[in-house]
Amino acid sequence: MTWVLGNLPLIGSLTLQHLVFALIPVVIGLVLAIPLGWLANRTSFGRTVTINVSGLLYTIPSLAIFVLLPAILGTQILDPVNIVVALSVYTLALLVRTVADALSAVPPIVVNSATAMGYKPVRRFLAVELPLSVPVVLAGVRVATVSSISLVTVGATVGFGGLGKMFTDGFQRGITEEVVAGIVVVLVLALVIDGLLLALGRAITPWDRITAAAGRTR
Amino acid sequence: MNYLSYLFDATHWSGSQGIPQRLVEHLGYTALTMIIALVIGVPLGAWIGHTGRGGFLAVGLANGLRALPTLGLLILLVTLIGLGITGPLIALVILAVPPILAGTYAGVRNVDTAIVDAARGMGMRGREILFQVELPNALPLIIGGVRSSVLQVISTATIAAYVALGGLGRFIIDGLAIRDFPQMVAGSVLVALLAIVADLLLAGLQQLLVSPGLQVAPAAGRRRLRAVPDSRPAAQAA
Amino acid sequence: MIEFRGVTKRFPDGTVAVDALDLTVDAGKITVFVGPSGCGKTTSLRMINRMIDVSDGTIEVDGQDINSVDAADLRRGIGYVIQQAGLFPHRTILDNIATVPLLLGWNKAKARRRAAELMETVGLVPEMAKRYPAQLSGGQQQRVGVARALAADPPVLLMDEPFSAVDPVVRESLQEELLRLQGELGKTIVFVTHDIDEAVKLGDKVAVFRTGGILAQYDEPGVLLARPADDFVDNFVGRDRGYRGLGFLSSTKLPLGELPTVALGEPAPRGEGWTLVVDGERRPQGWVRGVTGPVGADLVPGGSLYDISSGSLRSALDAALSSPSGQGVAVDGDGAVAGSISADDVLRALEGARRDEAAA
Amino acid sequence: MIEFRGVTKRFPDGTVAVDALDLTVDAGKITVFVGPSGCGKTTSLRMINRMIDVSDGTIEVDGQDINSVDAADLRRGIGYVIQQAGLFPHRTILDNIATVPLLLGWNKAKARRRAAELMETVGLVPEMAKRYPAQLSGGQQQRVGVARALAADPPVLLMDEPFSAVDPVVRESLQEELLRLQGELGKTIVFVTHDIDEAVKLGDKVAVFRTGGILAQYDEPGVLLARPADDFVDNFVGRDRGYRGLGFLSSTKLPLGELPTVALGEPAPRGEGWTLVVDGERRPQGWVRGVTGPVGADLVPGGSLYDISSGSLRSALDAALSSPSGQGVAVDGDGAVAGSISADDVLRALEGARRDEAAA
Amino acid sequence: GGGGGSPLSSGSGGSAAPSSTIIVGSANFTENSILAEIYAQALAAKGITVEKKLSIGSREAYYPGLQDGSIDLIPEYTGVLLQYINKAATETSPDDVYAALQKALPPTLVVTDKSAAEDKDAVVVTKETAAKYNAKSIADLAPHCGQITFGGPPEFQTRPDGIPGIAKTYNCTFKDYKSLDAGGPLTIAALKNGDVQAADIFTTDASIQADGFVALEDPKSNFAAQNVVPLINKAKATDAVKQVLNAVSAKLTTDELLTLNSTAAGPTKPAVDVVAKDWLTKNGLL
Ligand SMILES: Nc1ncnc2c1ncn2[C@@H]1O[C@H](COP(=O)(O)OP(=O)(O)OP(=O)(O)O)[C@@H](O)[C@H]1O
Ligand SMILES: Nc1ncnc2c1ncn2[C@@H]1O[C@H](COP(=O)(O)OP(=O)(O)OP(=O)(O)O)[C@@H](O)[C@H]1O
Ligand SMILES: [Mg+2]
Ligand SMILES: [Mg+2]
Repeated sequence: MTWVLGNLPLIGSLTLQHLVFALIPVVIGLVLAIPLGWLANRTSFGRTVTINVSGLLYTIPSLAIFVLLPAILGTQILDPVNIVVALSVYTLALLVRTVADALSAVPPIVVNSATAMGYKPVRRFLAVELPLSVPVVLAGVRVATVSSISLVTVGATVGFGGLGKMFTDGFQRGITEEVVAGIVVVLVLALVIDGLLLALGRAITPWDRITAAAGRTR
Repeated sequence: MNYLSYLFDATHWSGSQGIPQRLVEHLGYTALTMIIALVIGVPLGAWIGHTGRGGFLAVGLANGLRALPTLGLLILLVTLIGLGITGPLIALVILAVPPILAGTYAGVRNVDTAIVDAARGMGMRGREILFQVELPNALPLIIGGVRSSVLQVISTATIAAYVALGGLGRFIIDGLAIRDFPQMVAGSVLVALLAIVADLLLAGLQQLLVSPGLQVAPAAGRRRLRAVPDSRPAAQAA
Repeated sequence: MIEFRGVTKRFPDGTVAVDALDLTVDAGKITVFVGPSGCGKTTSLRMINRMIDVSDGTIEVDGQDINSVDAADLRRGIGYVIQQAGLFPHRTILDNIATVPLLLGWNKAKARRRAAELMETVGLVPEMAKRYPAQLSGGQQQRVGVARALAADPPVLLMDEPFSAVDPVVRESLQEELLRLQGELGKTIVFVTHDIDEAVKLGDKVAVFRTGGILAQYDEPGVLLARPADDFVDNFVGRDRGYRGLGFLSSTKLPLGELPTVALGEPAPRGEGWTLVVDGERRPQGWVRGVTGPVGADLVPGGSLYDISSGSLRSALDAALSSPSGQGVAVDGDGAVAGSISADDVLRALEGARRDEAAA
Repeated sequence: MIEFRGVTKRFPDGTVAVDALDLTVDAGKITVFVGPSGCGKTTSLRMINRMIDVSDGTIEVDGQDINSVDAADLRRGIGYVIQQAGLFPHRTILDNIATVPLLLGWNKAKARRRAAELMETVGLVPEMAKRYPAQLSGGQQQRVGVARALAADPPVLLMDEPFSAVDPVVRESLQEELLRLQGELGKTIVFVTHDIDEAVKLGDKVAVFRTGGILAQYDEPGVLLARPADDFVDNFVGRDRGYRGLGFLSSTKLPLGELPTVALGEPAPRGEGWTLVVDGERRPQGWVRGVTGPVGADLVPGGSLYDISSGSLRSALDAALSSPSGQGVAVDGDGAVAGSISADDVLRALEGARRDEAAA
Repeated sequence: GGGGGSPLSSGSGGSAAPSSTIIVGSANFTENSILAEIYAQALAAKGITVEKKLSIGSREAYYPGLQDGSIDLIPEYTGVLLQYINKAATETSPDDVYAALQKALPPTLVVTDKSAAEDKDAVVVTKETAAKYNAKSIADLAPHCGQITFGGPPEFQTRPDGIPGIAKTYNCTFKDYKSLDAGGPLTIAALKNGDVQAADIFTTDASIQADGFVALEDPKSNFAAQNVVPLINKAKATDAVKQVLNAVSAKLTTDELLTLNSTAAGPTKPAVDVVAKDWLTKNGLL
């Protein structure tokens, strides 16, 4: 505990930095995933492409993508843009699929009846299909967020900030307490944000639990 | 072409630091991890799914473990246990178990209650229901979990190199230290290829193992997709 | 009025779902499309609101070619009700019903007022307004579906097997409700079902399709049962159709006979025959025979009742057949005993109706 | 024989699903449990094979208390069929059917031979053996469900709304099939439905439950229709029960009349009356009246036919009511014309039956 | 630049941070981080805006960053830096190396005054190994190299004064090479548990004392003089900045460096900025 108590400001600033690195990509990824997921859901070709490309992106080790990106983007080596772009790509890859799946799981009968009532496609997408896919998409966002929080730590091995520094520094200097503290903070951070997302989801989809419960009893 | 130069240099294809050696090491870590993870994840998931007890635990555990930063864990374990394969192996197993556990649990849990009811009504006992009905029907989700687990382990085994182990991660860590891009590209490409090949093999295995009856599209309506903690590419945890 | 003129639907895979259909749906009436599975009922229906495009021929709604209007606008003016209601699971009942008014640009308060009004019309209690569809039974969901289709007061209503997912008892009450509503509203309704009973019960006219989207017969239900155009229709309308056909013959000319009655609590009449026990308002309670002392206990339950105010030969015959005494009980609109009917009289009336028809 | 003795089921949440049920299910007969939703039919059924535990009272199957046997063993000796069949999606049709024999330890070849045999019994072509449930229609799946339950030749069969998920036409053919099968096999069958028509059609005896798991009436279907025990049952059996009740009165005493016939292609008879047109095997083709020249075209479709070999008063009456001539066509087992019947004669027969019963 | 194919070696010269700010970087080992903290805090004390990006990695990783403006200032070591820039360099004495370095640097970079503090790479073995081969210097070990697995950071394998240098200067080719870290916990653990028999560890490392390792002498000067020196972007090297850095260099000695390292490795594991601050205060530089 002594190390932790003596270094609270450091932990605080690393946490803040960590959050920025971890969360901005989730937002970017989600914003891009919605139109792409919609597109992917429209044709079977689109789906195939999406599934394969996102699967492929996942196989690239995060460590590699962090250091290879400057070469691809022409950014500076320690530019935080690299980590943000890298994690955005991962998030996007995960969420495009989720969005496509979620949209395809919207009961066709509901979409159909919306069309029959005179909804035009864009309004129908925004008022019916998108809200109905929120529960599934949100589940994906939760996974993406937790992963993102965990992945940022890898950046520390290449000199990016964030809580991963506590691992590398603690390791370098043999401060076990710092490593443990880092793990705990990352874990707590992930679980807290996951909990917040869960609560958010419940708040914006009041119908979902009711519908789910009804589905089980039938 | 330039970026791939390392891969196509014959001198990198032999010796104790050559590509074949690293590939074998990487495969070894992956295989060892998966065997342990399967032995833990499948029975546990099946038991929880079958009895319905501890479902909260399964989901919570899967989520919680997913939030554990593998790098931190790896470092902590190496600090505590010392150098060697044990630390990284534990870290990788912890990474590999959640998708398998969640997949098995969800697979068993999601078997249509009417089918389980029918099985019971025909006089099947608990074990018979589990082995003859629940597990065969859960197989697609179980293998789904295994596939996502394998992907993550192959990808994450690279950071074993950070604590002085071998594997394809060596090319990335060593390349990084001397800013040798072709070497890092070589490592990344090999990892990606390995992952793709492994995934294809598992997809083939899935075709073989899963009953054709579960692969034909059901006559009526798509099943509603629930927001269960999914077991598909649950992102790398590295 | 809806006019199909030489309408054909050919799907890209070559299936001809509807073949050169000529048909006029009367305004203000219920027209039922019926036929075996895959005969093109749904396709015919969905071409009306352009959910499916016509391959050949034209469809006119109230004299206007449906292709001359924007599809979304056309649909906003046509109510559409489908099986399992197709309600929006993420919106409350009230908001589900208010959907089309809001699409048409009504303000929120007005749309909701209208929705609340409609909930009453279709027989849903106001407490349900804030619930979600999943919290309703199948039958209630169907009511919401109907209310939603009626919200913007469209002149035309398309209903595709709206009641087929609910159980028989609820189904019957939904059918009654629809007939009552239609009595008030007088919409032009096209109703699809594969159940001939439902078709015969609801339709002012019934169109029987055969596989391949060919119209086999288009007639009033009574005619359909009495004179099926061919073997296909004959087979399709099935057994019991003689009896069911009686439902379309009016019973106004049926003579009522005398019926021995005794009020509850009074002494039982002597003799061998059956006596009907009635209450203070002369409503039938059961039958007695050969008992002594005041009647009250030991009543033999009666059969079905024949309501002279709304009756057909069918209910008259059933009343006679189901009565333990062989005398059917005829009641008036208030349920009071009006007299007796005999099965023989029903048969005479049927013969009369046959003769009239042959003469016509 | 299955005996319920004072059986009560109280669920942990306090719901009393079945209340002090005393009931004897006859061996070798079909007993139907019917009643509104939630009245405890399923619960009563599932207590028999111990899928649900009895709270109070005892159930005996063939004189043996079900609690004296191991639950799984008990179930292996009782066939169980549920709605939507509950087939194993991962097994072929053949293997689905062979499930219980294999559980009982039969060798694989024998179990499969038995399964193939049963596929034929329930009317499934051998090509389906290698298919999976998802490749079958709902009706075919139900047949597999029945075959599976029959596989180990259990003396008792429990069926919980087995046909309620299929469409009316298929449903009817499944019902016929079940009756045919039962004719051959003579199982003790308990059948749950909420459809009174199905109950009356299939049951040797029908138990009507009311909400709260209380037995309202337990009788043969004819008795149920003719003499409902109380208003609840009266209401539940519904309208048309007089007519439907005729289905349980034998028509053997019904006199057959003469019927003027003419063979296809022969010159039409003169005169005003209706003449029935028959083919070479004297099977009815339609009616003619007032035509000249050889008969062939312009036949008026006939009504439903009355089969004297298996007929009841119900089909006899409907034949008379639905015939354009007013004369119902009676045919023999081969479909050849046997004579005519009139509605009046049916009414006489009904009266006779009433009198016999009153005398008894 | 580093490995031949790097797209960054051609200098992608991105835009630098606001000209008034100095971005201080460090390599990924503790001593370097302390030194970076010392520079940063000393500069900040004189009112110069600084930003810190510590523990970036090896020279190969951060050096391109100095060129593209990701960082402006980093603590360096004269000998290795010289060899990094000019593989053919042969100078070994502190002043020669410093002079050569100044000439070799690209026009965008400068070094300010070197300090007296030296921290060299050294071939380090355990006491037992030293005793077994009776080795005091690398030359003594040379005949036995074939039985020895050497451990060090990945970059040591390719650096001119690394494995190639040892091989050339002492005719010593090791049996195998194990990539570890820059004299960090991996290296020390590997040396301790026998995974490697010799390792690259810095002369100022506290563990040499603590774990009883033996740093072999380097009689043929394979490792050039390694004076700590600030390497800085020329555009940022204003007189005020140079003055601060020179003041720091003036106070730094090898002993001071040892003290700094052992303080940081001490039981309380103080944060590097605290270690730096204490030292600056003690030396009146704040
Ligand atoms: N999109 C389509 N592409 C190809 N064929 C189609 C399509 N939609 C319907 N069909 C075919 O057109 C025919 C008529 O279909 P339709 O849905 O109108 O039948 P239906 O009478 O409503 O049947 P059901 O009672 O089963 O609802 C069927 O043979 C069907 O398979
Ligand atoms: N596990 C349970 N816990 C509590 N109550 C239950 C349970 N299972 C059934 N019930 C209740 O017991 C009553 C009888 O249920 P049961 O399923 O036997 O009805 P049913 O007659 O089969 O109805 P349906 O026609 O809808 O199938 C119902 O009120 C039901 O809600
Ligand atoms: Mg249809
Ligand atoms: Mg039930």
